[in-house]
Amino acid sequence: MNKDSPVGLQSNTNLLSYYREMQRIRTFEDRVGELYLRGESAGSMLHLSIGEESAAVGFCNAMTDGDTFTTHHRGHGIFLARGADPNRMMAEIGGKEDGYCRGKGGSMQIADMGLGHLGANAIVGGGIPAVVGAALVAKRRGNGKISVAFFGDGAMQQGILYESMNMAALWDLPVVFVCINNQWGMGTRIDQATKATKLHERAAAFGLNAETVNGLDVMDVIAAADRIVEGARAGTPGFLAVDCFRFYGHGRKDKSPYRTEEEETVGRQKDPVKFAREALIAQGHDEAELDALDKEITEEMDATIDFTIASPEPALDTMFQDVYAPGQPVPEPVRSRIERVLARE
Amino acid sequence: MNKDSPVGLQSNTNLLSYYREMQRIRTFEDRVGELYLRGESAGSMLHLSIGEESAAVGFCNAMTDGDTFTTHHRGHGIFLARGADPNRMMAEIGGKEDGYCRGKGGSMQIADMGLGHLGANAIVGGGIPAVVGAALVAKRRGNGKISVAFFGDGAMQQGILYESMNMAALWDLPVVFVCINNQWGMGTRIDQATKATKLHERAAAFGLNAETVNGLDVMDVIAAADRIVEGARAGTPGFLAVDCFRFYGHGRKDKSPYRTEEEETVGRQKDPVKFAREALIAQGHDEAELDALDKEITEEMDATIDFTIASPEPALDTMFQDVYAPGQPVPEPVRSRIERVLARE
Amino acid sequence: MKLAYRDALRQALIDAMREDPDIFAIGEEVGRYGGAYGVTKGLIEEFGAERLVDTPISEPAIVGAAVGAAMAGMRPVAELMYVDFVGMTMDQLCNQAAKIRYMFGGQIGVPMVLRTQGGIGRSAGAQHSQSLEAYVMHTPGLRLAMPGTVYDAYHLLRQALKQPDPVVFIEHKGLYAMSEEVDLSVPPPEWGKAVVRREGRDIVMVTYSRQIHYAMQAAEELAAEGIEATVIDLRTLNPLDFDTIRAAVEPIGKAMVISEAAMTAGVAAELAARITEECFDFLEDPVVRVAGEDIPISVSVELEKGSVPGPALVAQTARELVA
Amino acid sequence: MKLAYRDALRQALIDAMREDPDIFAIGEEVGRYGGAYGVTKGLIEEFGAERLVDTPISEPAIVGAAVGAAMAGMRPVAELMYVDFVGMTMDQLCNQAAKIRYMFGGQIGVPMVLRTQGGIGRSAGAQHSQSLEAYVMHTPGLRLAMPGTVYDAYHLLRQALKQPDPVVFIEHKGLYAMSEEVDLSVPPPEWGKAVVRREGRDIVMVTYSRQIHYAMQAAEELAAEGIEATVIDLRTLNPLDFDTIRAAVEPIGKAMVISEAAMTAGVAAELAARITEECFDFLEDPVVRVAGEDIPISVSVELEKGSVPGPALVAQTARELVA
Ligand SMILES: Cc1ncc(C[n+]2csc(CCOP(=O)(O)OP(=O)(O)O)c2C)c(N)n1
Ligand SMILES: Cc1ncc(C[n+]2csc(CCOP(=O)(O)OP(=O)(O)O)c2C)c(N)n1
Ligand SMILES: [Mg+2]
Ligand SMILES: [Mg+2]
Repeated sequence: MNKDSPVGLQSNTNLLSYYREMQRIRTFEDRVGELYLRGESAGSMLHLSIGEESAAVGFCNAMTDGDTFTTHHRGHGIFLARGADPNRMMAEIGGKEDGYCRGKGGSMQIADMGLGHLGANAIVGGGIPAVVGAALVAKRRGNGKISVAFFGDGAMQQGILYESMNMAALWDLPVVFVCINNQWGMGTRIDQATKATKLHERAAAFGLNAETVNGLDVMDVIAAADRIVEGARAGTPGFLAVDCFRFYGHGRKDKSPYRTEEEETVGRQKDPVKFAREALIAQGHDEAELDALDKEITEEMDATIDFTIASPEPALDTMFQDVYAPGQPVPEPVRSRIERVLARE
Repeated sequence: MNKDSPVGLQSNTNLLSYYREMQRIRTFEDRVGELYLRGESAGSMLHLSIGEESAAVGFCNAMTDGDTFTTHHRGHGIFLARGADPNRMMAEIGGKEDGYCRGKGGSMQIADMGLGHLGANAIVGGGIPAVVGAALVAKRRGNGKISVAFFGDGAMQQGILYESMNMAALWDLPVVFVCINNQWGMGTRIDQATKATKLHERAAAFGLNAETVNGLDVMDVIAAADRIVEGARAGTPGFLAVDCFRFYGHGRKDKSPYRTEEEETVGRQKDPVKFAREALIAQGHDEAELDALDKEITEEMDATIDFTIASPEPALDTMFQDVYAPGQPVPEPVRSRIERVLARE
Repeated sequence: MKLAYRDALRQALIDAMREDPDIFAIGEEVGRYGGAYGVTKGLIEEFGAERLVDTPISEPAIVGAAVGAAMAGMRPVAELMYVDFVGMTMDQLCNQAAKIRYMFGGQIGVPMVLRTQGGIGRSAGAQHSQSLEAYVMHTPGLRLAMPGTVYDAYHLLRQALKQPDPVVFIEHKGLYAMSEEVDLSVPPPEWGKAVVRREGRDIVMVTYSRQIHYAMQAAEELAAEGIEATVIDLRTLNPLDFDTIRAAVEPIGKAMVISEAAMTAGVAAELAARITEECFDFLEDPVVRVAGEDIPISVSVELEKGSVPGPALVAQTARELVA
Repeated sequence: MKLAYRDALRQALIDAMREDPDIFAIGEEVGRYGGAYGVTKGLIEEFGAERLVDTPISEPAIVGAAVGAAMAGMRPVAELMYVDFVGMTMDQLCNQAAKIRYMFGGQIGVPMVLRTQGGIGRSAGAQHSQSLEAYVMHTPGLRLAMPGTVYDAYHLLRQALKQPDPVVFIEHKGLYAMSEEVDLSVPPPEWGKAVVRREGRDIVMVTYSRQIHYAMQAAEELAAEGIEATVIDLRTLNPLDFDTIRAAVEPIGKAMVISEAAMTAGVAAELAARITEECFDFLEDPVVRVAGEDIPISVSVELEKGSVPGPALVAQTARELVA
């Protein structure tokens, strides 16, 4: 497994590398929040995945080159864990020309075909059925690849998930549905959204190989992901719920007035980054070594802000590009239409 | 229970009355099929509920005045079991003025507010969420009423069912979801539509009180319905799958070439009407008595055809009625618009 | 009184809910959270969770449940957080809510309001910035209100909550924070009537929702140049008050329609076609459509802004049309 | 060769699937059953269940799975049994399929075809008889083809299956059984081009899909009275071949557009607005819209027929317009 992945951590399957990846995610999120508060980010909505790092790193560890995936509105961590270039990510979130999508998509609609990222989605549940189609293709081609849908606990209440799981089971598809259960969907706690809080039971009822794992220890997520992915590659679709906690607000500016401080304090104890760091210390790594690593990461992520700010705005006429494939008939810009009409040409 | 129902069978809870109701449904379906083949029915689609009589009669037995319900494209039997006037039903299916919906709805969009029938639906799954809303209202008013969605096994694969069940559970609503599992959805057998053929398990995973019952013996359905409805009236939503068999084609003209004769022969052994008749004989009723009852039913249902044929076509200008409430602004008919435009008035 | 659009909507809900115990709101985050844009903030304290029903993220069932509740005799105000999510609810909205009265031969109506919001202005990207009113306007059986002013935010919502038929009520996300001096006690125009916001002799601008403000801004600019525009705020697109349009267009003979929605097969097309049909002999020039580009909306702030008409394009078009 | 519309579609699928192993059909009853209207009958025998993927009744996921398969490099032909079911799939169709190329900065397209059918003619009621092409035409990023002839049924589908972008392909349920004499070996017009079906000096009729036949029928009737109509079959509504319309309308100055869809904010509105904008100085009369009533469709045969234009209304309108 993972032998051919471009993701650094994959070639070095030990806790230090997982820690490093998780810390990179957390630091990236921290920086992108800063970009946003400075007003340099495009997009009025910015959803940080702090607290969910083990889900991203732990699950992506089981993925390899050629696997495809879709994510949701809180997908930065997953994309980084699959090997994204933080500069191009940050630039995309900034709505800049050097971004993955040339500034059109932003945080919630980022994608990279090179890494098999079929797209984040601003529609809760919107990216889920695509993995069924991608897995149909993988199965048809017999290439051993899987397709993975990542989404939040809120999407457990979207009907399209059940349609998709049913199809995946019916057709024995190499698919995994990964629910990052951070306990909240905006201001709604999971038990305010459903009575059925044992999320994996719903997937099991559709015939999937389904588990829930505690996201505190990334090694647990890795082990669960390995089991589920192994099944999926063999044609039994899987479902994995990773229990974690949304450390901060729904969006960067949301102060979560709907939950108590105590709830937040307790919730943040489920900190996979801190947990991994403590485990590393316990294993004999020293603070200085980890501080050095953190510093390196901070520098890497600091640079993404500079990169983003330096990146040009997309030229205005790129607006008319990519509605359809190059060379295809395109709609006439409104301004030119009006001028033509009024000139009676 | 059932004390205040307008449905004849309710006041006489014995097998003979259930037999009578089931036979009425079967005979109605037979006659409406005839109307259709004679070309007197509006609607190119006509779906008969033959084989499903015990689901309709058995479940509706637990319903009372003021309970509401929605049905699907194969809902004649349910409506009859809730007390529909077969003449007005037949006329509606014929697209006639005397029909329940004045000829606008037809077989698949029939409704009667008086009997709490919130509507059949030509959209598979389309009528399901309405019962959540109706039950919210019932709960708010504390009137002890339930709302019931009837649908086929095909609708088990529509996402909106899961959204609806989740809401019903979350809000402790007096709702029941009744899946009439006739094993087929058009040319697709249930095991070709899902791996998860134990349908009630899915509902259970959402926190509903869920059962599957064999529809052969209407008394079993009655017992299961009583259990489930009792729970629903107390605020635990329920799900009941009634196993039966679609005796004939999907539509009246469909010869079901996609299933074997053997399959049909075996399937039709699950005949709730025949089963009830044999049970009645075993109980000491004699053939002549039952024949007389059947004859009476035949006459009742024969008359619906005459009623329908005698009923006038709706007047053409009724087309423009009921798009909006009476007295509200209405769209101008196209023909008059055109004339006005061309007259340059 | 100076009031924000958001607060006018909120007040309308409060007043309506006080008056009619059958009205309740149902949607994501309408209760405890107070609405994604704050419209229902604090309402749960007065009316309780029974009347501000927080839902799971299940748009199709939210709309479907509202249909059922309306049929059962209450008056739900279902909320879609963004009109962009209407896609997954179009069956419940267009095949059920819109058609139930008709299909069932007039037995019953579906007196629900679907509150939602659309438009650009928050760099919210392709799936959170659309103007999808044409889908609604094209669907027989649905009423459609799109308030552009604070006064209308209040009164149109009050009126919508008295309609016997389903009303889709589309707010504009770029207007929530807008404050205007209003006297809500002035009785509103009849439901379905347009309002002439400004009268001028040279050209008629027909518009609605946020574009009202761009039209007014352009009109002020044009006035300084000696061009006087009539600006019509349609307020509701169904019913459509064509009489007001006709009365304005016939004497002037020059009209433009302004809409943020994508131009092709959009609301602007309907308005232009209708004006042309009805006022043909009075028109000196074709009715010009100033509308959104036929492209998705980018998250990039500049591209986003470029995708829909602004006051400059409105003014420039009027200038050329009058010239 | 005499061929039915249904069989031309079937042949197009067969020929395309033989040529391109990445094409597969996915939808309800497309395989074993052979399609609700028989278009895919027998295909499973040649191509197997892997390429005729029978699905559960899960329209949103059918369209969503097609999007994913297209992104992963194949070319799905998703089927919606009735265009009326598009309501529940509009998110996947309009927020996903239509916008993916754009949102992702041109990285990838979604070369899928969504085959479906619409229109009246089978007394199928309000939820199975609609003409919903305006929803599609209004959504940037979606192509839209609506064949009205047997030849086009074949060639437009072949061409749709070569497009780099999502194509919604709407057949007409009233045409499946229609047979025409065709020579499929005649090379088709370029994708996106309209065809002039008949040339006349007095009036231009612009239409598509089944209404082509009503227009032609009306034109024949009018010809007997000395009125000669040009009839344009648009074939695709996106791309829209305006050049052909302009070339016909300018010399004649009288035009009508004919569409089965509800009139308000429908395709006819777009066409009328566009013709007026572009050909204003050539028009002697307003472009008249002959379109569906703004009402749901009844199951009653008479009411159903009355809800959409027929040849008599087309002819009568033309007569009055020419008079
Ligand atoms: C279809 C849809 N409905 C609602 C929203 C608004 N919304 C965005 S994120 C969100 C909460 C999602 O919760 P969850 O799935 O748990 O993801 P999380 O934010 O916790 O990562 C909501 C309601 C949306 N974007 N799309
Ligand atoms: C949304 C939707 N999809 C597809 C159809 C076409 N269709 C009508 S009935 C049917 C099969 C339904 O099967 P099931 O739910 O088991 O009901 P049954 O016909 O067996 O009573 C299908 C696919 C439809 N009417 N609505
Ligand atoms: Mg969450
Ligand atoms: Mg069935």
